[in-house]
Amino acid sequence: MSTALESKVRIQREDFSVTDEIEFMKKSSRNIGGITTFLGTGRETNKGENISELNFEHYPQMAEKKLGEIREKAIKDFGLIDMSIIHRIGHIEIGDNIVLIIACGEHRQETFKACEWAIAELKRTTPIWKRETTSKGEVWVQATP
Amino acid sequence: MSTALESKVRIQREDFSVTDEIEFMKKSSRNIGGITTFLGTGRETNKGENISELNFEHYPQMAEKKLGEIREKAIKDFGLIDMSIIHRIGHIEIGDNIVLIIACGEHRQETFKACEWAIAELKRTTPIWKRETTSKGEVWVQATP
Amino acid sequence: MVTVKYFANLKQMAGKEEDQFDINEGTTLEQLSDLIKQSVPQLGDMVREKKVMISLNYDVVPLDTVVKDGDEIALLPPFSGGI
Amino acid sequence: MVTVKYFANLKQMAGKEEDQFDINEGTTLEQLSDLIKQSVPQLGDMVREKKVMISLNYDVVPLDTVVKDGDEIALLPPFSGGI
Repeated sequence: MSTALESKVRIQREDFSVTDEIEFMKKSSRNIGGITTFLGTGRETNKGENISELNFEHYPQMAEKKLGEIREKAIKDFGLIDMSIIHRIGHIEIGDNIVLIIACGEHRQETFKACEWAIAELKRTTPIWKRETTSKGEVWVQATP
Repeated sequence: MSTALESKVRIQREDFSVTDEIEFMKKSSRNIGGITTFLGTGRETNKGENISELNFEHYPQMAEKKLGEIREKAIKDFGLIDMSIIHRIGHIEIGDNIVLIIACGEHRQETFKACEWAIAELKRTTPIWKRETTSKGEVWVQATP
Repeated sequence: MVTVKYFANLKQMAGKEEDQFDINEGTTLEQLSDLIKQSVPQLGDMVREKKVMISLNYDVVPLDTVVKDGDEIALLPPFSGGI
Repeated sequence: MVTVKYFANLKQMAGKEEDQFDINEGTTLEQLSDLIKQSVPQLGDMVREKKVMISLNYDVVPLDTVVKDGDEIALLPPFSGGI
């Protein structure tokens, strides 16, 4: 687990700065014209249930490996200049940042497509689990297969 | 022309902070789960031509009006929680921020759609013009109808 | 009297930012283009030939739109904002 | 010997983070589930009934995959990362 800006796929407890992450990505090329960013944040309600806090747990090594695979496939399949993916774990308050995906391209079209694909792929393939704290206690989200 | 974070559609000379703009938008609601951001930046080459700098000019009042219309239509048509649109004018260096669109929703799907629609609509309806400085001099982009 | 503003390369062609014209009641933008032509011949033609868009009080409108005293008109070359 | 890790609610069910099992050559994940069942009955059944995904050295694999000494296996409940 690295929290330095050196790695373009990271899982970390600490918050991140969207501006810093974008500026870091801009260094990849002087031909970036479009940058689409997806930021997931802690929502107060889910399916009518009021949430007071969230906790994320991941499978170390496998989660980073999957994020790396998503990044490489996105760059290749969508013709991006670069992509970064950062996911936080541990305790998350309502309104806090959870996940950030930055897709950089020469033109905007491919960055929208790649960013949207990457967050869906992350949810599908990356071993990260969310626990919601509600008035009824703590529940693992989608814990029942 | 306002540069304070008070307005959610702005045309300004100064740079903006993506982080600050996102944090400002988060105050709209505690039910934001997805934030899609499009950031347009100055690209070094366009159609094979090397660009040393860009200059943007706008039609004051009309440009702000059109951005306001885009924001309102995006919120309504895509069911967003909120949207902001900021476009810089004046001198822009390669790599600099040009335009920022932030789409906030409960879920991610509508924020991708709305953000992609909004940047296309901005290009179609908002009276802003780009002048590129190349080795051949200054050229207004798409200046010939 | 109406104001006609010129932007981007049209401002360079006109060599000025705007013109002001006295108009008769019921004047359309198409008729106004004759007055623009007297001021900047090239631009009057571009309006008639629909090579530029024309806005009236901050909305793009068709050439048969009638203008009235105090209106703000602008000749708009194709937009190139965004990226 | 292989390591089997439990995550999220499966870790709570197991009451532990991982198990280690000695295996014979040619053991498949399906056969390994019998050993898991001896350690945590509920989890062994969930593997057989495909109610959890199973990973081998950081990739999700089918149950007929053969494991070897030193492998890292994990039982993975449905993911809920992202938002």
